[in-house]
Parts: sequence; structure tokens; C-alpha cells
Amino acid sequence: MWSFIHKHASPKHFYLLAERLIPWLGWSTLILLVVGLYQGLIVAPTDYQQGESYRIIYVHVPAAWMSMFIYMVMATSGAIGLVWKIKMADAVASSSAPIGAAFTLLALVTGSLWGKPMWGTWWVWDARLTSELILLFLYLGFIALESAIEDRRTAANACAVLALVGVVNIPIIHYSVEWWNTLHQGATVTRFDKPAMATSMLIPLLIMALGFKLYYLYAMLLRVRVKILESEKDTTWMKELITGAKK
Amino acid sequence: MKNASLSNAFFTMLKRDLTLALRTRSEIANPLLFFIIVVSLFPLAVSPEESLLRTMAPGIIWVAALLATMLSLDSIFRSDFEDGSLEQMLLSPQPIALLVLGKIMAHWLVSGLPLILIAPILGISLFLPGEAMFALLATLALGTPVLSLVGSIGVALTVGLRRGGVLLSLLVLPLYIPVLIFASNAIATAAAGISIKGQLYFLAALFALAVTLAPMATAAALRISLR
Amino acid sequence: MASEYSAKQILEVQSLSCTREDRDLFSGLSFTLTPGHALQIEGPNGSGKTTILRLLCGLRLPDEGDILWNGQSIFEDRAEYLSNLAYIGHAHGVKGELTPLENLQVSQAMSAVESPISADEALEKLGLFGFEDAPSRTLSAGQRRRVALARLMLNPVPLWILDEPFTAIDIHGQKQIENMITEHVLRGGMAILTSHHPLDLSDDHLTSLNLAK
Amino acid sequence: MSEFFHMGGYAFYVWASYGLALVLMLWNVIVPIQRKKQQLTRIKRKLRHEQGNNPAA
Repeated sequence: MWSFIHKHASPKHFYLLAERLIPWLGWSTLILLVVGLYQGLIVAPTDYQQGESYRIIYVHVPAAWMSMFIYMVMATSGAIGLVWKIKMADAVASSSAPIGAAFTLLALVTGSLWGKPMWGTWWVWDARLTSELILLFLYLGFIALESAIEDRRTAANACAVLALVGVVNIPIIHYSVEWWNTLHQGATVTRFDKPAMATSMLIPLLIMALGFKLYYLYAMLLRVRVKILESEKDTTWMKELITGAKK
Repeated sequence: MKNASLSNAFFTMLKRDLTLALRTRSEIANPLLFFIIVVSLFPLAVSPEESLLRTMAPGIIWVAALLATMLSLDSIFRSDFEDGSLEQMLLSPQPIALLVLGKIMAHWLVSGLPLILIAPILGISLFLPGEAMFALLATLALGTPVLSLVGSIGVALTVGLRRGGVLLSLLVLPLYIPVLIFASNAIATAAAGISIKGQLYFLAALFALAVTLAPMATAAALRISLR
Repeated sequence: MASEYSAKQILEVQSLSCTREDRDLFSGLSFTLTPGHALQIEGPNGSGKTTILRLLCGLRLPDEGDILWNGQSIFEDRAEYLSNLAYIGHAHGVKGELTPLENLQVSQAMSAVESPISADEALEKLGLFGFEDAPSRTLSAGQRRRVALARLMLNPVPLWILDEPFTAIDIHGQKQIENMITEHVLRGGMAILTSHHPLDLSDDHLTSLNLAK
Repeated sequence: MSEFFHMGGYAFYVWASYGLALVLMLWNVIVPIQRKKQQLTRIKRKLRHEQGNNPAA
């Protein structure tokens, strides 16, 4: 079993696999996002309570889901790279970090943009937004640590440890913030709720969520491909590939 | 590995770090002075008005304790990294997590304990009511070890870097947030006379989690940083 | 002189290769070290002498190849290998604030071997009589390195890995250390050291490895 | 059509959100593609350089 994984986890195979997958992923992401946007912005009915501003949900919620999902992927692939010393796992983790950070930032800003029309303030210390903010710090810590260490493999392993420590702390942070938020809830319910989701509103959300997942895979593979080009530039297979493919 | 040599290794490491810290006085004094100065900044910055300071006292003291511990974390591995004794520790047949736990305990005794001893005086200066004093001491007693334990992971990750200081705070502070939330809230609730068992249980749970997992993570991080 | 260390303790290095900032320092390096032998590694600065020692200690993972101790990879059962190894690096790890005695006590507690002699005797063997209680920072660089070398006396292990053991040591001291190493090897111990200092060991006890490309 | 862009008065908030989403997602696609091009040219130049001084190889 190991030889199978090691064979497929070798940079060469991964690069060829990525080259084949990238165009498909790119197009399917685009189609899904266009369909999702069409459904979300045009087809889905207006919310009787929040009017049109609720449509921000089709970007905010998938981004929030992705920010959490990608950190989990980073922790798992970091662990794989740390324990089984598979270079590609490290490349996946470090390629995912900027995408995850971008989604977290997107979730934060769209959350504030959605909050403004409803409560008149740009920022409200709501439990989910605060957890998202802390998650952004975790991402920035990961990226900062990775750029601070010169040796690529040491950086990957150190970041894997950080991601694992982070992933253990995420539920604790989330619980603490939720608990802290309910304490200071006070009378006015500033609960940051999604409106009651009619199916016609829910479908676009699921399409967008799927589109974001494919997009993540697409963007991550793009970055992994560049990392392979950088780390394997002296290998014979790379040279043949480049000289062979004279495009 | 006879357990006699295990406990011997642990206590030797603890004694070693304590003697080293006691011989360089400044290592103990600096975090303590920092703690006092930061706390006394708030009345100047916000207002000397009693009721305001009383409500903010738990938060001020705990944020200052957080930052003071953060500053003193560097001393756990920095000098050992520079003179090669960290390498010797990694090459010891004794389990590294145990040796690291000894060093972290020494760091807590040198940095965490003084904070606990001086905190009541600062509490009084911020008009903290008498009922909250026990909560202040209890939360610091349970919380500062977690700060040292979790902080040691961050400092182990950045020990090899020249300018690791700022990076250390970015790595470690987010992980301190649960402790900060439950500790400062416990003091505030106690000040209002309500029982704080729940918060203390949670802090104790964080302590148990940190004391079991953190040394292993720190050992792994050290092995990686010293590659 | 019967060998104190069991004959089956063999260090095997199989086609080791290591790169640093995508410049490969060495590749395909293989050798076997058996009891009663020393390996002297020479080469210009930056040729990876220290890197090899750190690889042999298991501090650093090689890019390719493996290192076996008694037929088992040192990266699997670390404690077993480390209890038979003593490494003294260029930064030898003697704390300036602690006295030589205290330094030795710490290294004694961290090793898993009973010490045949007391710390005082070990220090005396390295010519540090009378300096036992002074803080190490008051000692000269050469004396501090001897405190580090005294660990080898205090915790007898079969395999010594020494990085430039003769630096900052005076002529008389170098002779002492040379004897220490040769005695250790003739007693059936093993040593790997990086140094240009000639060791008077016959060829069947000493092999040298030159890293100059 | 203009009613659609008006978004029931919330035009700024909705389009700011979607605009930022577009910018961030495009950025994470364009940057790697550009870096791939740069890296490819760098490798090709290195290859030409290698082939240049030992054409027989």
C-alpha cells in the first residue's frame, strides 16, 4: 500500500495529475459559480425581512465554511507531511494557506457589509464573526511562520505542528467565544441569523458552496504546480517535460 | 529507562533552569516590572474613576499577565539554543517531552508565580472588591501555567529564527484567548458575588489539556527547529 | 584488553545524501564503523562536515539513504541509539552561569549510563583540578571545551561524535585529548571526528574521509 | 435591469461583497499562473544556458 501512495505522491506524478485536472476544475468551477450567482442574485426571491441585502449570504456563508474547511485540510496534510515525510502533502498545506486566509478575510468583510444595513454598525462582536477573526489570526500566524523559516522542509514541518496545535484549539476557541457571546448578549437580540431558508433560497447556497470547494481545489493545484516547478527544477524529468513540451 | 532516572532527569532540569534564572536576576524582574507598569498605565490612559476601573480591573490584569508571560517566554530556549545545550538535551536518551516539561515548570515558577503574588496589590490599586480577590488568585494560578505551556510551543517553533519575537506573539496570542475569556470573566462574576465554579472547571480542563499535550508538541517543534 | 563494548554495535551508513539550499553537499556516502575504529572527516569549510555529524546523530534527516545502528535505523528507536552516543558539537553546551560540576551533573542526569567515576575525577582527568566550583564563564574557551569533553569520561558510551574537538585547546591539552580518543578506540570504542589534527592510530584503526569535491 | 443593480437600496453592500469576492478569488488564480510563467522562463533560460556551454551534453 505504501509504495502505491509514495508512487502517486511523488512530485512527478502529482505534477502530471495536476496538469490534467486543472483545466477541468477551472471550467467546472466557473460554470458552478455562474449558475450559483444566477440562482442567488436573480432567481431567489426577496427576503420579506431583510430585502435584497440577504443575498450577500451566497458569498459570506460559503466563504466562512471554506475558511474552516481549508484549515482542516492544512492540518491534515501537514500531519501527513510530518509523519510520513511526503513532500507533496507539505506543498498542499502551504498552497492552501493563502486561499484559506483570503476566504476568511472575505467572510469577515462580507459579514460586516451584511451587518451594516441591519444594525447600522460596521462591526458587531458577534460570536461567529469573532471566531472568524481569530481564525484569520491563525492563518496569518501560519503564513508568517512559513515565510520566516528559510529551509523549505523545516518550514513545512514547523507549520504542520502549528496547524495541528491550531486545529486542536479551534473548537476550544469557538466554544469560548460562543459562551462569552451569550454572556454579553443582553436584551436586544443581535443574533446574526440567516433568514428562514426557503428551498429556493437554499439551492443557490449549496451550488455556491460546491463551486467554492471546486475553486479551492483549482486554485490550490495551481499553487502546488508552481511549488513543484520551483522545487524540482533541476530534475531530469522536469527538464525533459519542458524541453519536450515546446509550447 | 528506570523511572528513578526519569524523575531524576526531570528534577535536574528543573533545578538547572531555576539556578540559571536565579543567577541572572533580570530574567525574573523584567516580566514582573512590565506587569506592574502595564497595569498602572490604564488608570492614566482611561480614567482614575473608581467604578470604571473596577469593571475593567479583571481585563486589565489578565491582559497584562498575558503580555508579561509572552515577553518572558523567549528565555526558555533562547540561551540554550545559542550555546548548544539545547542540542545536548535533544540528544539525551531521556524523553524530550519530560525535559521540556521541567523547563516549562521552571519558567512558570520564575515568571508565572511572581505575577500571582503581586496581582492582589494591583487588584487593590484598581479597586477590585474583596470577593474577587480569591477569583483573581485562582484564575491566575490555573491560567498562567497554561500560558507557559502553550507559549513554549510557539517559542520552540521560533527559537531558530533571528527575529522570532513578534512572530511569537502572532502564533501564541490567539491560543491564549480561551484562557483570557474564562479567567477575566470569572473575576468579574466573582466581583458580582456569583459563584464561578463553572469558569474554574473550564480553566482546570484547559490546564489538564495543556500539561498533557503541550510538552509533546514542544518536543516535536524543537526537533524540527534544530534540524 | 577485552573490549568493553559488545562486538555487535556497528554503525552502518548507507548511500547518505544531503542537500543544503538546493546545492547537494554530498551524495551516495556509505561506510561502516565497527568497534575499535575511528573515522576522521576532513574537508574545506562549508563542505558539510558538521552537517554529516548532525545527520549521524539523528538531529537532521538525510534527503536519501539511511543510518543503521545494530542493523536498525537510528530514526526509529531513537532512545536506544542515543543511549550509546555522545555528541560534542562546535557549540559544546557548557552553561557559563553553571560551575563545571553543575554542568556535569546535568549531563549525567540526562544520560542513561551509570558513571564509573565521580564528576571531580572526570574534571581532574581533563586537567581542571581546582576549577570545579568557579562559574564556567570565568574559565577560558579551552577549559570550557574540556568540561564538555569531561562528559565523555563521566558517561562512557561506545560511540563518540566530536566536532573539531581540538579547537582552542593548548598543545599540552591537545595531547591529552588525543590520548583520550586513541585509548577509547583501542578499548573497542568508536569515534567520528572532524579535525585536521593527526591522530597516532594505525591504519586498521583509523579511516579518513575527505569531503573536498 | 437597473432595478436589479439597485438591489432594493442595498446596492453598495451587495455589490461590494461580490466585488471583493471576485477580486480575492481572481487574485488567488492570477498570482500562481503568473508565477508559473516566470518559473518556466527561468528554467528554460537555465536550460539554454546549460546547453549553451556544453552543447554535446
